[in-house]
Amino acid sequence: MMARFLPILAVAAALVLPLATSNTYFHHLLVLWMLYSLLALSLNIIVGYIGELSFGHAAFFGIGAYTAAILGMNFGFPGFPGLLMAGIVAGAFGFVIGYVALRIEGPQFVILTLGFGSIIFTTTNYWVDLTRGPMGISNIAPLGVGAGFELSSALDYYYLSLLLVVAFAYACHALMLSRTGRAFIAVRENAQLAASLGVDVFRTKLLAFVVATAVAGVAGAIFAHYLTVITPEVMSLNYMVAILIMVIVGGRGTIAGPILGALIYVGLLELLRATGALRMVIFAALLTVSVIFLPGGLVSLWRRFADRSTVRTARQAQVEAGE
Amino acid sequence: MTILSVNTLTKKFGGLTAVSDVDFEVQPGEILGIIGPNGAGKTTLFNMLAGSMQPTSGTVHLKGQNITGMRADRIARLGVARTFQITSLFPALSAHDNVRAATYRTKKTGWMASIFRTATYRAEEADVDRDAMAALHFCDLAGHADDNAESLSYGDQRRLEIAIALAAKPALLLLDEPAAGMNPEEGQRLVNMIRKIRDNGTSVLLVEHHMRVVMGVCDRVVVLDHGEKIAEGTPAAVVDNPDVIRVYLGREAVSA
Amino acid sequence: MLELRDINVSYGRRAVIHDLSITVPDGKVVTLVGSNGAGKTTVLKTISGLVRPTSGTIMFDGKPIERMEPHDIISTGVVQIPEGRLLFKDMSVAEHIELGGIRAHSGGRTEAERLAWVYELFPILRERREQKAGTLSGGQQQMLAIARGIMANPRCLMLDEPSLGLAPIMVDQLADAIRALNENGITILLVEQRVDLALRLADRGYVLETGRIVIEDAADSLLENPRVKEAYLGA
Amino acid sequence: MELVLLTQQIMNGLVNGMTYVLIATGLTLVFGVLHIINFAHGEFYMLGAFFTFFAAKLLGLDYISAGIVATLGVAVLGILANRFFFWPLRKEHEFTVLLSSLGLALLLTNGGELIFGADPKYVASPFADGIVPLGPVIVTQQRMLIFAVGALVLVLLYLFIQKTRMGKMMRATAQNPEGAALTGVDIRRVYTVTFMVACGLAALAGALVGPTAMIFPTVGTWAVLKGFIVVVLGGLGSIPGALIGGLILGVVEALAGGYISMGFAQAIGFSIIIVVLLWRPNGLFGAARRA
Amino acid sequence: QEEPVRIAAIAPLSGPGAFDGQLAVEGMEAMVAIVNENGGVLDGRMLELVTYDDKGSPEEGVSAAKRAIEQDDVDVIVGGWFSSVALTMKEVTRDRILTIMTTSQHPDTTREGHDWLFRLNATSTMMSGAYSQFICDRMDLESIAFITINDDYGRLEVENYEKLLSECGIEVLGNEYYNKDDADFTTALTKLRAANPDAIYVSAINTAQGATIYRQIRQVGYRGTTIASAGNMNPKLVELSGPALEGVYSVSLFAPDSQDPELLAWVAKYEEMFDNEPSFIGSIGAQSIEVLAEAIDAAGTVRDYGELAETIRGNEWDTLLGNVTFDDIGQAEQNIYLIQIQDGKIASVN
Ligand SMILES: Nc1ncnc2c1ncn2[C@@H]1O[C@H](COP(=O)(O)OP(=O)(O)OP(=O)(O)O)[C@@H](O)[C@H]1O
Ligand SMILES: Nc1ncnc2c1ncn2[C@@H]1O[C@H](COP(=O)(O)OP(=O)(O)OP(=O)(O)O)[C@@H](O)[C@H]1O
Ligand SMILES: [Mg+2]
Ligand SMILES: [Mg+2]
Repeated sequence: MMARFLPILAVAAALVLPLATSNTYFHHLLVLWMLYSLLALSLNIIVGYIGELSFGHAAFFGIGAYTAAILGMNFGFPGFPGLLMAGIVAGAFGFVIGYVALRIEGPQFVILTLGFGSIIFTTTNYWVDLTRGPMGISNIAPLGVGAGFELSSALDYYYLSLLLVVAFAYACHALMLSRTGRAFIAVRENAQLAASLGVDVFRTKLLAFVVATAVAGVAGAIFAHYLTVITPEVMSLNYMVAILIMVIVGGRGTIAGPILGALIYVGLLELLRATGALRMVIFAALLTVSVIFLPGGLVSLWRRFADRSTVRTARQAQVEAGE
Repeated sequence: MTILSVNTLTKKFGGLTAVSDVDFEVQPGEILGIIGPNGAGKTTLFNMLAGSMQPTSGTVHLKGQNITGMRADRIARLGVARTFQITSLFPALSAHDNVRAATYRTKKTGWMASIFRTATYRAEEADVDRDAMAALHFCDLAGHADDNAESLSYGDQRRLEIAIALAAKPALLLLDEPAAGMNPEEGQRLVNMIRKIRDNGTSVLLVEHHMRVVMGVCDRVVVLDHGEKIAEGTPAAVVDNPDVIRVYLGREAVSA
Repeated sequence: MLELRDINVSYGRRAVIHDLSITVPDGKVVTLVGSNGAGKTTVLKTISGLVRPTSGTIMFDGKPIERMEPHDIISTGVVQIPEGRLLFKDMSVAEHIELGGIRAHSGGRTEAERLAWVYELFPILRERREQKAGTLSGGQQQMLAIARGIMANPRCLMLDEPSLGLAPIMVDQLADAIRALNENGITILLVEQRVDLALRLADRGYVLETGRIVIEDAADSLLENPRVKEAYLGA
Repeated sequence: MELVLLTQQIMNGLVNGMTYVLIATGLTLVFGVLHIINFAHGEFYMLGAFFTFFAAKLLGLDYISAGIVATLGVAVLGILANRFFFWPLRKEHEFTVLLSSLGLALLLTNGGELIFGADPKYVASPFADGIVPLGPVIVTQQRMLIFAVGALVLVLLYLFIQKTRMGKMMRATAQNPEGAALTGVDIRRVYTVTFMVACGLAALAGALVGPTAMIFPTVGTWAVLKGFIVVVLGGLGSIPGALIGGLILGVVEALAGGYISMGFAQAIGFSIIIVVLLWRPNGLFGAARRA
Repeated sequence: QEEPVRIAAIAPLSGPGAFDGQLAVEGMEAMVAIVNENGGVLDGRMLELVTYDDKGSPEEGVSAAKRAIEQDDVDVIVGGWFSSVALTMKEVTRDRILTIMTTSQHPDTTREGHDWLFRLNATSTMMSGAYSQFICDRMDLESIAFITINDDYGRLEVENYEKLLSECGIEVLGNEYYNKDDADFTTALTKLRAANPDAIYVSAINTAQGATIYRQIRQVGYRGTTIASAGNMNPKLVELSGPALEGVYSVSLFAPDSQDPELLAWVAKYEEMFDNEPSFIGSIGAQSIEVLAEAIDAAGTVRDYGELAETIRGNEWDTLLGNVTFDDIGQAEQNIYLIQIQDGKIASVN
């Protein structure tokens, strides 16, 4: 029962949360949280649902960001259609890369996606005419439609990204209760058996990959408009690792997990600023401790508690599977 | 019309010919047994029929359509379901979810419909749940519906595999040693189950070493040895065949 | 002598074996009968140390073994041939047989004798020495699993459904092999779904239902026991 | 002249390739044997280099003894790392283990920064600047040393895994831990030995490669990436694969750097992987993945 | 006790730029200590340095600057080690807070004219003017080749020097770019050596990469002249590079053998507080604090950024590196010294 109202409560809380303070830095952190949530949820489709570990996801975030920035700067492309284009371009890259990489699985897939990510990173660094190279693109216009309406404050971006997170989270939830979602899980759990039941394993994976990369692209586009700068750094190894941390520490294969993971990532690093030089050491220590003691991610804490009080329905088990 | 027709099917692994020029047919509503000593090529044959292995030569036709060398998922969508000799399940999912996944082939609605919770979607999901529960009941697993597949005992896992194959509502069912891990009493129940499956219109191809099951349920039996078909006929005729006794049955021919 | 006293086992919060006591006297064949999910495999895994009992003791040769690690238990001569074979897919037949001997306890047959005996029992294994286990047929894999167990020079051999996947003619040979092992002084604890066969091989039998021993008797009496007949022999 | 340059670049590629091979051997061991993608491997490489530096500086050892001390020291750390980061997770999903190794990598990098200082250091080796002329082509003594030790280590490791009982126990554990336990393999010891050897190898690589460049706490990231490319290129767990993969990568990078641009060398390394994997999904020498 | 004046120092404190960021912050800390010992600013307000790690990443730099302004409400910002970080950070600080960029050399950092933005380091264009003059006049070269970091800074360097050096008749025989995470340069250097230039110009900001390149230049058998890029010489680099750097020239704002009393005081303080040797990076960090402290006193305000900026622009500042003035767009004009490595020490050359 509780579990049904929880998402609604969470959304309500997210709506009023920024009103608690007028501290714009807090709002900035909230925006990062939401954008990373969107990004982590998208990666979760690959990592959590079809069960392949894609290392290069940051590249698609970057592709989306650069698409929006370049369209806006060079072609005067308006903001919101630009978001759509960012999704399409990132998804198209996802299609091509997925088409090649998804024929391979396991550790090789991990390295392959890392490789594609690195190639895109290097290309962005060197294709100076298009991307301005390592110094990136700055002065990106804020999101808007003409002069009439423009997202100007962090709050605006927060609500926009919150809207997208909620919509996408719901879509993921619905997905997992659908035939397509069952095919995803079947592929993750046992591809050979899935094929023997009529699931086209490759197409299923490709579908997941394209959706995930397209959404990452949209997240990247908003990120670019919001920060007004974008550099190849967002595609670097640091970001690749960061997204994985969010998904796995939060709880892969769940919906709350990646959102929680993004919160931990943004929030913990912020809280640890006070520790100065120890910051990253403590962060890494907490990270490993959490992985060792909560291998199923932070959401498994909730499940431990919930398991005692409720009987898990088969349906829940499916959504949560992968712990 | 013939459900399955296999012509001069051959599979070689390097120098080893695992299946050699095998021919046979399966008629609608028929239960065909395939027996033969260990390593005779039965599983290899199954793998070729189901598309998980490419034949070296020969053809396979399903309801008149050539499916030789087709991918496993496409063959499955044409109505072939199988179980695996080495248990193959979705280990981390509940028994119920294992079976629900098997309804993939017969359902249509996509992700979009689930987002908008259309009426078709809801109706279909109800079907999925019902079909899945029915398959579990059929295989005596209703009590384990919420248990993870990997936590089931070996025998229960074997039955879950059958439930999965059943939930796919196949026209042709390939069972690879379904009675392995069952005692004679349980084997008897399996015989009844397979009969019921056939009565619902499914043709069955059965690989099995439990002769009681083979004798109890098969209409016809094909015997393989070293990849070659050495006998074919009614169960009664086959168990009296001296070659079959020599290479396969041994003393048990008498005790069975 | 292998003796289990008041053993309880759970998986997580789920108790599957309750106050179970079994005795396997030296040189005898004892069988454990029960339907799917009764807990037979769990009992064997508990003896080999893969699963820890929540309470109770397991004595072998008068020494408690229930807290020992699996590889140390094997060194005492208690060896399990697992259900589902658990082979090393990419390793050759010969390597399996070699690995089987790594914890062989001393005494009895020498390694070379055991090797010769194994190849005599299952000639196909000698033929396929260099083949990878993963590409063997189901029945060949079962033979390899048994061979690997024998190489450990067991004093007490536990077989979990050894006939699984074997052709009838091989089942006969297996029965002969089990008898031969027993005649060589190896104590046997047999779990077998072919209950008729198991009871014909065994001296004593235990019937296990949902984790509890419900009947214990001489094997030939069990064969005639109406309850056993109805529930397990399908007659 | 052109030919000399080409030969020199190929030579550069081969010696660099052997560097990669050295880094990759330990990775392929853990990766192939225990199916663990150990992202912290590069950090053990880093520790190997730093331990060599400090053993020389604080204990006053010469380069070779310092390298040996570092190798042994890091091997012991490998045992500890296994005890706390990998052994407890042996039954968990591979992604969880991967993240644990990423966490360990972060911990070691940042901990290293804190303890060793952020300033770059130089592992002094008497062979670093000495040049060996091979006809018109030149190589430093240090790189010759890397080549020789690399080749030796490979042969020894190959023999260890294929021929020794421990090696076979490792492979058995990789393929079926429960089956291995029932065969009498002490799984825990297998884990311990695997990590000990792998981390020792990483440290050895650090001690040898250290003097060819500066060392700093983040140097492991570079190492682990190169290592992974090599491991996947050659085939998981395959020692000959690591050799061929490493040399190919080295030579291709050198040629790409020499004839296109050094900036693209890394991207070209990854491109080779993509091409090779599409042609052979399990790498040049890889066996099929466990089912 | 009055509220301290809080200065945000934003620099890479972890990751590949960590060492250089550390040097900069240490230089600032030493100067803060000196100012505070002399009674602080504005009649008794102490200076307080609040450090932020930008990890060398522009995106992190933005977050750090936002935090400094919006959360921690600092009074001024100093920092900006990597040009790319500086370039993005200035979008956040624009018209919100007074910022003094220290080391970033890219001209664009100040080009767009933010009223409250200053930059101390000479732009690479300014440096290259002075340096190429010297190279042309005194080094007697006929040809040269470059090895350059692939970023905006490196690209600009190549552009400048190719033009300036060709103008005085030195032939440019090649240029090789490398990435900021590369650790081996032998292939690129082999290629340059094969072109057989009289000199190789090394453009490297990162100390570790610089030292590796200098050593490897010799290891590939190149025996010609090495030229170190402007503004990147520091004692650590000299120590790490060993004999490979002996006799090599560079230019710097920091003359290590200067007898300026302020410099001596700072060097003494630095050596007392930290283990590293005083360096150019440290000294320019210190200079940013010094200019700020003096300007705050002169303007009589911290928070009136318009006033403070006017004061900085309108005066000449006597600092540890000599006299400094700022032009309309906030770019500092100060002495550039020619230096050379002699006997393992950085020495100035006349
Ligand atoms: N991938 C493979 N590579 C090489 N040989 C193989 C491969 N797969 C099967 N074989 C061999 O082919 C023969 C037939 O194997 P198959 O599994 O079809 O036998 P089976 O009739 O199913 O036997 P069982 O009753 O024991 O299951 C065996 O000798 C087996 O070793
Ligand atoms: N890993 C596990 N986690 C949770 N429950 C388990 C696990 N393994 C077995 N069980 C449960 O323990 C009970 C006993 O299982 P066990 O495998 O011992 O049965 P068995 O008698 O060997 O059956 P079978 O004849 O089918 O092999 C079953 O109810 C099973 O579902
Ligand atoms: Mg078979
Ligand atoms: Mg069992």
